[in-house]
Amino acid sequence: MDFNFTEEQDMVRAGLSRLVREQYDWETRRKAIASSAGWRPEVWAQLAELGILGMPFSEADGGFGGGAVDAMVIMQEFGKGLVVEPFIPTVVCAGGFLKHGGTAAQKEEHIGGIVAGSAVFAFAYAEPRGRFDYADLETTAAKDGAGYVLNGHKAVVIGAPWASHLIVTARTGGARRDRDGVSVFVVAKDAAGITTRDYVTVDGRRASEVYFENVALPADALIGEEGAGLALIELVTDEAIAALCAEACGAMKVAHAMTVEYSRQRKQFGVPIGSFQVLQHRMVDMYTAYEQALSLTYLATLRLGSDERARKQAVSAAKVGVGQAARLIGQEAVQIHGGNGVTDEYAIGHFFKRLTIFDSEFGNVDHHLKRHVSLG
Amino acid sequence: MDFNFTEEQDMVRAGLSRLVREQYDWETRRKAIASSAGWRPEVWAQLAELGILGMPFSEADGGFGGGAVDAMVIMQEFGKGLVVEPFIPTVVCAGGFLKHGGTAAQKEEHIGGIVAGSAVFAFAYAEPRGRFDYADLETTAAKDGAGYVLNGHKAVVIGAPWASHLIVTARTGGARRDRDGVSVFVVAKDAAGITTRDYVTVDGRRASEVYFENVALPADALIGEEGAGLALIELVTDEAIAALCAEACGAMKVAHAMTVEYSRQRKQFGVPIGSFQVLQHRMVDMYTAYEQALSLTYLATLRLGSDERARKQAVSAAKVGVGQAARLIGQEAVQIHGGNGVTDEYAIGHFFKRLTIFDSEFGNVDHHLKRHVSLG
Amino acid sequence: MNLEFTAEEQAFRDEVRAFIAENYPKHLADFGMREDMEREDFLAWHKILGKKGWSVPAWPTEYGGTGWTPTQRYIWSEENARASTVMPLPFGVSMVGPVIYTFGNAEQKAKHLPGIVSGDVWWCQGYSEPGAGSDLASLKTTAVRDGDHYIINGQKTWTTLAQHADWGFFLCRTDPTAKQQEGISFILVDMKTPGVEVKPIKLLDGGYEVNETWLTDVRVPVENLVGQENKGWTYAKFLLAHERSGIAGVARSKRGIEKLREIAANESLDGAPLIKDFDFAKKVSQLEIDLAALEITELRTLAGEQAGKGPGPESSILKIKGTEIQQRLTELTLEAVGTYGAPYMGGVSNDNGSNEFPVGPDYATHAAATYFNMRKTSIYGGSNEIQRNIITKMILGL
Amino acid sequence: MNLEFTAEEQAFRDEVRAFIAENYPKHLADFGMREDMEREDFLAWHKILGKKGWSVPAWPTEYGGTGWTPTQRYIWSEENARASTVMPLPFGVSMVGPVIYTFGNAEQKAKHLPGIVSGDVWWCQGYSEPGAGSDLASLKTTAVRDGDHYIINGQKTWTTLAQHADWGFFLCRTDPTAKQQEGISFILVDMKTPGVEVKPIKLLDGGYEVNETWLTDVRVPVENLVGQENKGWTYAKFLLAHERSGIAGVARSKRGIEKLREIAANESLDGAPLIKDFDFAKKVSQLEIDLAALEITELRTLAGEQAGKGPGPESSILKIKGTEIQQRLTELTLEAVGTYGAPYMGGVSNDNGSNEFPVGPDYATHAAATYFNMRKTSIYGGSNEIQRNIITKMILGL
Repeated sequence: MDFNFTEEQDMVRAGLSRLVREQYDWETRRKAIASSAGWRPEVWAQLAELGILGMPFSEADGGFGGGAVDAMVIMQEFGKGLVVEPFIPTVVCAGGFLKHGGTAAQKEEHIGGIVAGSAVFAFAYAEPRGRFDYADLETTAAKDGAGYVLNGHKAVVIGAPWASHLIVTARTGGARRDRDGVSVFVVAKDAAGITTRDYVTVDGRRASEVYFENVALPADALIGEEGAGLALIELVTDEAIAALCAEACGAMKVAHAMTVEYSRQRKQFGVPIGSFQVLQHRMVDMYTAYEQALSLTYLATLRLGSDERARKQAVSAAKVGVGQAARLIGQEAVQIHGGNGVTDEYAIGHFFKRLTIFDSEFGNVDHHLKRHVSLG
Repeated sequence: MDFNFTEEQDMVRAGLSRLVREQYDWETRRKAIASSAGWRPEVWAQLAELGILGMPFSEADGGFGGGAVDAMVIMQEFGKGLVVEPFIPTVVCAGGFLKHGGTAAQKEEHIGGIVAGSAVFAFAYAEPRGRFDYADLETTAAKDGAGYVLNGHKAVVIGAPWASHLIVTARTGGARRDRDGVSVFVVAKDAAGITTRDYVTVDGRRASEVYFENVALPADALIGEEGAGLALIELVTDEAIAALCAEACGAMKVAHAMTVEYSRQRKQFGVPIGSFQVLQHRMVDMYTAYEQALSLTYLATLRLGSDERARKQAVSAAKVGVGQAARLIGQEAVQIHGGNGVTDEYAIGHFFKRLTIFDSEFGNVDHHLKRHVSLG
Repeated sequence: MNLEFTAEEQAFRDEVRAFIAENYPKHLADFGMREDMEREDFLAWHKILGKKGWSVPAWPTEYGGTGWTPTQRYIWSEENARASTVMPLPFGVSMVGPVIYTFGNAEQKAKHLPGIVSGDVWWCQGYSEPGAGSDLASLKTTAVRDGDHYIINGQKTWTTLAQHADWGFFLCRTDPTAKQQEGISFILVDMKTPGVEVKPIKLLDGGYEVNETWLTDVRVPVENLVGQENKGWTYAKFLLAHERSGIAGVARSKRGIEKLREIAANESLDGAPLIKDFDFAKKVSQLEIDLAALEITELRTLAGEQAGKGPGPESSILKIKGTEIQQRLTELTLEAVGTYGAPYMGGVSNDNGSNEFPVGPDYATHAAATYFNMRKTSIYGGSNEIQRNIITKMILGL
Repeated sequence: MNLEFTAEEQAFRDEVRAFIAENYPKHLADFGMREDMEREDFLAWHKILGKKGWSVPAWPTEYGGTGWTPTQRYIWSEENARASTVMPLPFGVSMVGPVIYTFGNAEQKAKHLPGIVSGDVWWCQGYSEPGAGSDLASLKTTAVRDGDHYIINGQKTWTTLAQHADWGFFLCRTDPTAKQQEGISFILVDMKTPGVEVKPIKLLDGGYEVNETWLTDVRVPVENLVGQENKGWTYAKFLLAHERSGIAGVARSKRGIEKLREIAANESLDGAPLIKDFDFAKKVSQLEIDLAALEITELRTLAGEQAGKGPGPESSILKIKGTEIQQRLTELTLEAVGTYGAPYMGGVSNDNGSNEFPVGPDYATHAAATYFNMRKTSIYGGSNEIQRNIITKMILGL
């Protein structure tokens, strides 16, 4: 057992920490998310330059040989600045599908673009009535000669407005909610028959409703085996959850620190509110929740390579524990900030909103507690 | 709508309050529960004399024409003193079965004894593997001529060591856990074939394991209709739950008051611990929980005569809310009492123990939350 | 003791229900968030009730109150919640009105009460100041006597819906040498007076329901002082206790739970309606149980008030539990809508597309914003921490 | 960063597991509550470990420590919990031992450490006093110098298992004029010295594991003073931090959850095993999740210690979360046993019958008593409120 980071990981953390501090300050972020683009492509290019986008790929695939721990380090730092750029959809999700399910040709075609920052992905899996079940699909990919024809509607596809490519899940067989018959495809977003409706999300990101109308997919758009995509989706989304938990940990750490600092500055009844024991103990409980959440994030990250049951248990444990901590810390941070906590002006409200939406991504607390029980 | 007590109810409360204060003080109670009898028959006789045991019976049945609200007032006062005498098994349960299901002859035979204090009842419904399901019965009453033969084992029958009579639930038909086929019987505890094993309970009461071996029951031992007893049991146990909630409210009120008083007296770091804001707010939360529990107890009590669904909803709501409050108040009271809270010497630990066992009587929080959902 | 309505009460309920059905403006039925509303939308029902004589039920009858029993007032709330009406705002009806009829002089009563009853005059509240929050007594806004006027200078914040207000009631320091809670006065200000400036504050849900209000050399006639100079703290506390007693919001939360059940019946989980999921249904049941408890607690408090006790520190319980329930309700509603909680429906424009019409089902549109918005309820009106301090002192006696 | 054991660590685990299997006393396997145990039962495994050289793993090797890595110590705890061994008591091993080898002189080390290592000497702790609780600094017991002796007078309470103790370590006030935390000394007392009197305290579970200890003119040689006179508070704090780091009890709670699962597999609900009830299973899962988090938190703390940081304020988290989990575990166990949680298995006799042999299943016997007993864990060792005060000050810097 070893809880140390490598020297390289420490360097990545320090570098990103500096980048977020110096180039992703609060006002800059505020302008970026209100701009028509809604993100900062120049930051994305810089991340490519720094090697961040290639970190978790093997050297053979054109990356830098990192792994899940590196993704964790990266996402923690992004979480601290509420960075909106789509590292998880592009590097963790699309990268994950390519790494675990892609053919040599698919890797060849896409990973280089991801590493270089030229290919940006979004992961279109959710559907209007599917909730958190990856197999509850109304989107279909019907066999058509060697290829497929894709039809359907994907909901709240995070980062899609910025994406050049989409990873899409669709049913190639079986009935709705069957484990079998789910397949995964990669498709250029400008393919004929794809339309999107873009919008802002409450936590300051961008997303789209994506509609597929008779989109022709070549045979090599299929990632992994036809109809056997669910296990692959579960693996990749578990990796995404671990990264997402790391992001939430970064956000919680800052939200807690901001709250403690606010309590030191803000006076009421002639003394700093941080001198009230009730608020002190609540900030201690926030701190404890953060530390426990961080531990579960480590556990999930380090178990991603374990056998399926151990991996799922650890990932669900993390999504539950981090989700509960995110709720506690977000709500308490706002409460302790008082009236200022519910304004748009103070940063804390934005951390609260991001930590709120976190719970609904890739399954909420209830969903993962159920999954944990089912593995018991 | 009316939230006032009648003058008579106020008098009953005042009288019992005095009785508990003057004759059921802590040292007297401690000796009584450690004695071989384990209760105070002389107090029981006094309750009969005061008319308390006859309060909820109609005048036609030899009682004083009171109802559920009267039982609530009585049990609140008993709860304040952790009175162990079996008012609920005798008056609420046995009394309830007789009132709602008894023939004129059965009422004639038994109610007089209850009112006079000469007949003491226990309610034998729980079984070793039945948990909170009144229909999950292994005890059987097989038809035998005009009567029945009773066989089985009833678990943790509260007050049985003191009882002259038992109300027993048994299966007269159907399969284990069927709603149909459950019947209710009244039987003298000294009937041939009944053996008991008596013991002390952790909350200072007495209970028995009761074994029935070919106990011959006459036809008129049956209360209500053969095989249709479950609805009657649900009605009577709902009445018992309302009374039990009232008892818990009495106990919580005292536990809270003791804790506030302790916090005023007890000094740490040179000041009363009641001056620490963290403890203040926790005592406020205890107070709030108590008030909410009391409201739910009112609601349950006042809904006992409503239609079945409204009655069950209100009773389950009360058992859930009072159970949660009992847990919070019991645990916090001990915690705020510190080391003294976990000693046998201080009264608070005994309130905590009673409030703990309360949850497991007639279905715990989970059980009643489920029932509430099922009525949704 | 009983929970049944008498025949008279049942008749009253039928009367109220019929009146609402016949008179409530159709275009405001089941209205969503307040920030979408125009000034006239807020006032429409109020004005109708004013004409009917039902706009200020809790007031003494001599000033326009209805003389209803607590049970009738309970029925009134229930029926309005049932119909999701836009009720009269509290600033006039529940706050300044009771202060004026209790502590004001005859002229003030004659001048100000009718406009509150009729709904013609919109009031706002100038209590909080930047940097003060729940610590009202530390306020810095000053009112200096200058002949038959006060000159008011200072800054107020969290002035709810002041953008629509005709009049405001302000706490001002009239004796700068007095200690904390002394030397404060309760003064009525015409919001059109020169020097009054209202600036909107954007909240984290994207809406603008509160403001900062600057007062710069605002000249106010001395007859706008309510009660005695330097005794404003007494009136302020009276008002806060009144404010709290309405804050439980039981009937509204009941209606909110109904809506939540409708949403959860539409959403699906594992191929079945979400409301059939035991886990989710249990949370709804728990909320209903806590709300049922609060309802009885409020009725007990009302019964106590009827028996001659004014709204006491018990109302702090109503504030704490009422707001906790409202917050859990909105949180659970956001949870129910699932993925479609994320799209933002505020006014931010986006070159690439939309936010112009709802994404996902209608009921999901405001779920996140409402949840975010309702975080305020445990902060305003004396934060829930302040309420616990009040109970500590007034009820526990510590 | 990784969670895998190296080949060496796996070999170590096998060695430990084999050693326990071969050497752990059979009659103490899966032992229930401590109060049933005799002195020799408490010490049996300790003595075996003492001979093996494994009784004080965390100590420096020169005094008998094993020099194990944190991972090895983790494996050691895991394996002992797996076998439900009766581990050496903390009073010597984790409390006074580290104080003596850190602050004691050569004679003290030579005299006292071997007895702790071997398990021959039983220590008890004299910190708390009646009316003081977690406020250790307010203590009143005095030690007055009289030639080459101290004369100790005072009363200690909560002296755990002092009924078996050979020696005790006591905090005494040696400078009555000094402020609160100054003027306190750390003194070792032979419990057989005249004037030492131990009286059992009955706890709410019916057991007797703590005592009141009276000290009346107890003459103790000055060489029993550890470190410097009046500097005892430093050693006391050092000891408390050490005590906390072991208090998480992760491995034991893991075993407890396994037992809970076994019980819930035996109990039934609606005709199926209780563990198949989603509601109940969810509570078990939540406990496992919180415990998994705590396990990693503890391992991170241990890794930090290895990297040169002593047990710091982070150990307060281990105390808080560890005891919360232990309490919830025992509460859930009581819930699992259902109706049979009520019978009392203590020694109260009853003319009519029993309490002589178990009522209901064996596993139900101690469920209530254990739950009641474990309420102490959030009170002792510095209450959880005190731990939060420590984190407030030391980590949040408030």
